Amino acid sequence: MYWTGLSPDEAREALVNKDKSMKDKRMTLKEAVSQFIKDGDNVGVGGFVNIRQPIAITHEMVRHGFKDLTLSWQSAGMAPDYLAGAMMLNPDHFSIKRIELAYWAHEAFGLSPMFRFLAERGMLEIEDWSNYNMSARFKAGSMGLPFIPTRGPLGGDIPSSCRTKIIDCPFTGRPIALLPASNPDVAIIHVQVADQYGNCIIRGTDATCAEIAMASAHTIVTCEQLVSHELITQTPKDVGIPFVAVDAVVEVPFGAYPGACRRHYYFNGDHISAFHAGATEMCKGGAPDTLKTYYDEYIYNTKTFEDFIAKFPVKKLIADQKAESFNCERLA
Amino acid sequence: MYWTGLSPDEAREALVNKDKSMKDKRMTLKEAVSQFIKDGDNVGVGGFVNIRQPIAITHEMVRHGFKDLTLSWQSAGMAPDYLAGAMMLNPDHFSIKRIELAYWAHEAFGLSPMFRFLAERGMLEIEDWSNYNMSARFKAGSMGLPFIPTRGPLGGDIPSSCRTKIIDCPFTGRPIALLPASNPDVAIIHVQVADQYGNCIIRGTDATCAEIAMASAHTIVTCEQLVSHELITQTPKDVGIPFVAVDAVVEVPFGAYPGACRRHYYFNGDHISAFHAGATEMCKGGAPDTLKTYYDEYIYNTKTFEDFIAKFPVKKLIADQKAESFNCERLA
Amino acid sequence: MTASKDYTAQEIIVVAGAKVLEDNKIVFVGTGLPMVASLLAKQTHAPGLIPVFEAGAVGPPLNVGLPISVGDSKTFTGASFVGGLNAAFELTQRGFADFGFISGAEVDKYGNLNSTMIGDFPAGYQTPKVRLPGSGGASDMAASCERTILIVPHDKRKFTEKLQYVTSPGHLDGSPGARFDAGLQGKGPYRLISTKGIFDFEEESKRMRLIHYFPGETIESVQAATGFELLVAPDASEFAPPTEEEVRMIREDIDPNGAFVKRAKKKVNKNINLTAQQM
Amino acid sequence: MTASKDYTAQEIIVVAGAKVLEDNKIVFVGTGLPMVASLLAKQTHAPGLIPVFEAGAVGPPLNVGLPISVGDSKTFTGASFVGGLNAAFELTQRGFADFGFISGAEVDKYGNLNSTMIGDFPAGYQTPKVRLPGSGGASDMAASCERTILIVPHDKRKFTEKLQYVTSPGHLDGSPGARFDAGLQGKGPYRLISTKGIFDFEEESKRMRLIHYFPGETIESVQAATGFELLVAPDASEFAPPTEEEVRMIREDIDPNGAFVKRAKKKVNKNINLTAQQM
Repeated sequence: MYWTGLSPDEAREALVNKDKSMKDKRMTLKEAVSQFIKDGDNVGVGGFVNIRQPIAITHEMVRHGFKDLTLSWQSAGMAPDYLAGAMMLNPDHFSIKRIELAYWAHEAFGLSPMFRFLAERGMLEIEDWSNYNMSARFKAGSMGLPFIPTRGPLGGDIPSSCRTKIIDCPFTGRPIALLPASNPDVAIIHVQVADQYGNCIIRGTDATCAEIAMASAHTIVTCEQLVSHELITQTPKDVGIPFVAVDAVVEVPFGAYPGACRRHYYFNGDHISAFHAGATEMCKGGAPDTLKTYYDEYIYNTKTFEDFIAKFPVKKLIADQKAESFNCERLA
Repeated sequence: MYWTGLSPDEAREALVNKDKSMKDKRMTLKEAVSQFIKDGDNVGVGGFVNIRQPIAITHEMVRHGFKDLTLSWQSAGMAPDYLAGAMMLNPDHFSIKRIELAYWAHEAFGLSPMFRFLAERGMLEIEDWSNYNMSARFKAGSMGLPFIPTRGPLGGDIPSSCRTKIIDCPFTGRPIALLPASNPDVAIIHVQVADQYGNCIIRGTDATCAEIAMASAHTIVTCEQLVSHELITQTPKDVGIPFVAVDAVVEVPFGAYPGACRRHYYFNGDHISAFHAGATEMCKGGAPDTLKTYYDEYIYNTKTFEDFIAKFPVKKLIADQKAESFNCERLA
Repeated sequence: MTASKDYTAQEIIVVAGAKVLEDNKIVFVGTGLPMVASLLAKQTHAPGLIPVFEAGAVGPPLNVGLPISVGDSKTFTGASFVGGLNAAFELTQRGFADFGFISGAEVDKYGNLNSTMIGDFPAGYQTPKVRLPGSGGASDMAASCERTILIVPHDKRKFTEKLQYVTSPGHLDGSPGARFDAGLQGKGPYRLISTKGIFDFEEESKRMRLIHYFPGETIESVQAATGFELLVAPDASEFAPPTEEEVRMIREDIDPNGAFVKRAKKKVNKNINLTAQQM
Repeated sequence: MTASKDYTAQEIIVVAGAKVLEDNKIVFVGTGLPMVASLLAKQTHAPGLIPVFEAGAVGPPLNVGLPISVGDSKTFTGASFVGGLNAAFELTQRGFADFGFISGAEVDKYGNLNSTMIGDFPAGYQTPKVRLPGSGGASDMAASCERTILIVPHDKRKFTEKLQYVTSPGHLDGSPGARFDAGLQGKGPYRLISTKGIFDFEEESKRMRLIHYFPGETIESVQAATGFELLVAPDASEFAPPTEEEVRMIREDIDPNGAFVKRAKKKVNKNINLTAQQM
């Protein structure tokens, strides 16, 4: 057995001597990414498919460049797409060694050509789990446990392609799966609201963000809206991730765009397709030119995520905000 | 191995053919108690020590009379006190066969003379766990799992006085405890807010109420305030217990009194002491007269919990409400 | 109730799927056509249907339109309970989901599904011929919902004797008690809806059995498009075509942008249709 | 900083407990005197102390007064995070609690605690001589907080060679790696505060060692009141008495109703003092 992030005992040790005080954790995205992510890390990715994915963080990771990352998530779309596209263009600058996942695609927006490209060429190690499996693995990590039991992977081929151990339950005698905890080195998470200490409010699905943050040795949080500690503690039960689990807080409006973020913006499907176009060409054996043009324009030639967002027509951004405000109508 | 409530497979089966539709579940406390609790049941008790305990439900249980109950909770005070006091006075009318617990006392308000009386005379079976153990056992039950791992009971005598199994972790080789799930026959829970379908909002500590409700075959909920479904679904993330887990909803203001209920009332320590006085006398070998007088006046000769509350001076009730409004100041 | 003359294969799947769902039951809805079918059921014979989505929404009225993701903002508005993935799957593992409604790329005669890879498993696991998205929540729904409803496009290669990878367990090898013995919960596949008909799983053998063929199909044409021997129910019959009203509801009310139900006649750019401006 | 002349045994425990707590650390606070000590620390040298309570409150400012229960409404107001028991203990099991602060009825020389029963275990488990409340969260804190601080009233029968029941594991039998080998986390007992002094646990032997005796006590008097052989630190010294200001804060600001710190001089009915009218 090997642990792809921290072992349970290492994960514990990582917290013991850490400064867990309530201190100002605001910094730039560049500072956060260079301070808390390093080559070879296991990176836990927040959000769910294209909902509240940490897109701004992945852009900064691409600009920075990393080697041999392991990426862990349940269901993801654009966040790993951005990282994988960078690897397709230049694996010396950015490389993913391994993924631990349940799903990598886009539901209504189709498959991920990046995943197909890398997987079908054997360019990364894959470990398949289910959504509940990955969620429960992060949960075990967040609970300080080495494993957690689930029924999820029983009966099919998933146990043959991952590190699950199936035992006979010592109480009932029936088979039950034990899933090894996932304790990533670093969690990357986007939320709607945070205070400077890292207390986070999540709207809509919590996904598995709290579990990933609590399981990881370090957590980078971007938020749509930075608010005062006084405001956030007026409704402490709204806090989904407590400050103790957070190391960096960066206010990044549209930080999950072109994916969706409840209360802020709905999907920009056009842009998802435009981004996929170049990777689809490469998947079919074509040249990297279209994909390279995309990365140059949208990522490498922008210094910050604000510059990326500024490339969208104002009317489109407002339309995507209005679409979301229809989804959850409320007074401003 | 025996299961003191439902076995994991029985707990599953209990839900399969159950009507889980969103229907009006309002009824009287008398109807709820007689419909959902029966002799020999394992009853999961909500709240924590004297916070949000299901006091009104226990009063109704005492009036009804039950035999050979198993009671399960983490830390409790007045709720089991009321049931145990009834047993001290007349075990033919009310009897507890077994308790599974972490703590039975009153923190600042002292020990439970009822617990000492029954335990020191060997009148009930005891299974000691810890707060996390019992919480995790309910959690396992609510997750449809036969067991859950924890570190909690390792290293002391708790594993020798309960059904924990300690195994060597198949991933790390280190010892880890597996706790058998608790799936009570019925959960008794008091909350601040509910709608007619059983969606519940809990203020302050969630205790282990959601886990107990989800783990149990049936759940009786009393609430301080019954509100419309439309209001409650405006803030669905405030819902701590979803309607699917609830079978009976009863609006009972002061339903956790003389214990405390966040946003509603703080402890009435005087009354807790007055109630304990009679049991303390019996504990020292004295006559049951004082305790019997209490039960006659406050429980047997009242038809409803409203009659019980009406016995308190209005000034005292208002003072306890005001004390709580100081704890969490907000606009009405 | 005039029968529609121009319904598509996806539309009859949606109508058939909706009809399988029962009022007042809890259905754990997977992404894609199951979402459209659940919404149609809720707007027709099953207003009390309680949808659950794996990203955490329990019981939303879905009155702000068709979600295009199971984590979509539209699943949360007006819901009775909103958590994350663990909460949704724990609730399901506990036994609260009467139905699980999932789609897959490949199916065998016992209702086992593949949505992971086309290629040689385990030897070629790290170099699949076609890499599919992976389980998502499908294998969890298959493991823990009380009964599952499957949607698989009908194709001889996709209705196959032996799956290349079993992502979501159905009746396993069909032997008595196979699911229980494997530690699974629930009764397994209940109905399968394809582009050619509706199937159940015969009680004893757990084998896929044709119960309704869609208009234009026959028992023989369905068998001819299936890569294993089908059982046929003694009273197998033609499924009534969707009504004009059902088709109108799908096209106009439920999926007006063709997020999941593609338009038959005019070619539509799905991605443009999915953008925010049209919502 | 005048020394108090009329402090009580509980008051010096509170002052000693507060001084053991370090600023900006996370302390998992058990019920009773640990709550008073944590509040005193927070109002003196450790404003950045982060209390966690087992009923689910993380980091409350405690500015609405002393909680009289670890699930008290006062622990939730202004907290950074509010869950239930599982959330609090999961966070602790994960490693977020630097200190656990608990009290017990009986202790042995390795810092193991009993709060379950007085009597014969296991034979007399179901008929204890005195039934104590039970573990509550103490054994979980002992199993998973990084270091624990213990409060035990000093008494020869309570500082005992062999516990009648080990509720909360300390250094177990004191052997090297005993806690790790048992599957426990954290370094175990760090300090013990009694009514007679302050103790640490010697690095090698893990045995209880006197480091400070309270005014009025001597090394000998402490040993005489202890049912096992104490180690004594080479630099064991008298602990400074509480200052008048510390005593005033405890009596007037922190526990004005004597919920946990009893008044020495005049007899006060504790229960009346705890009622709402006085809050």
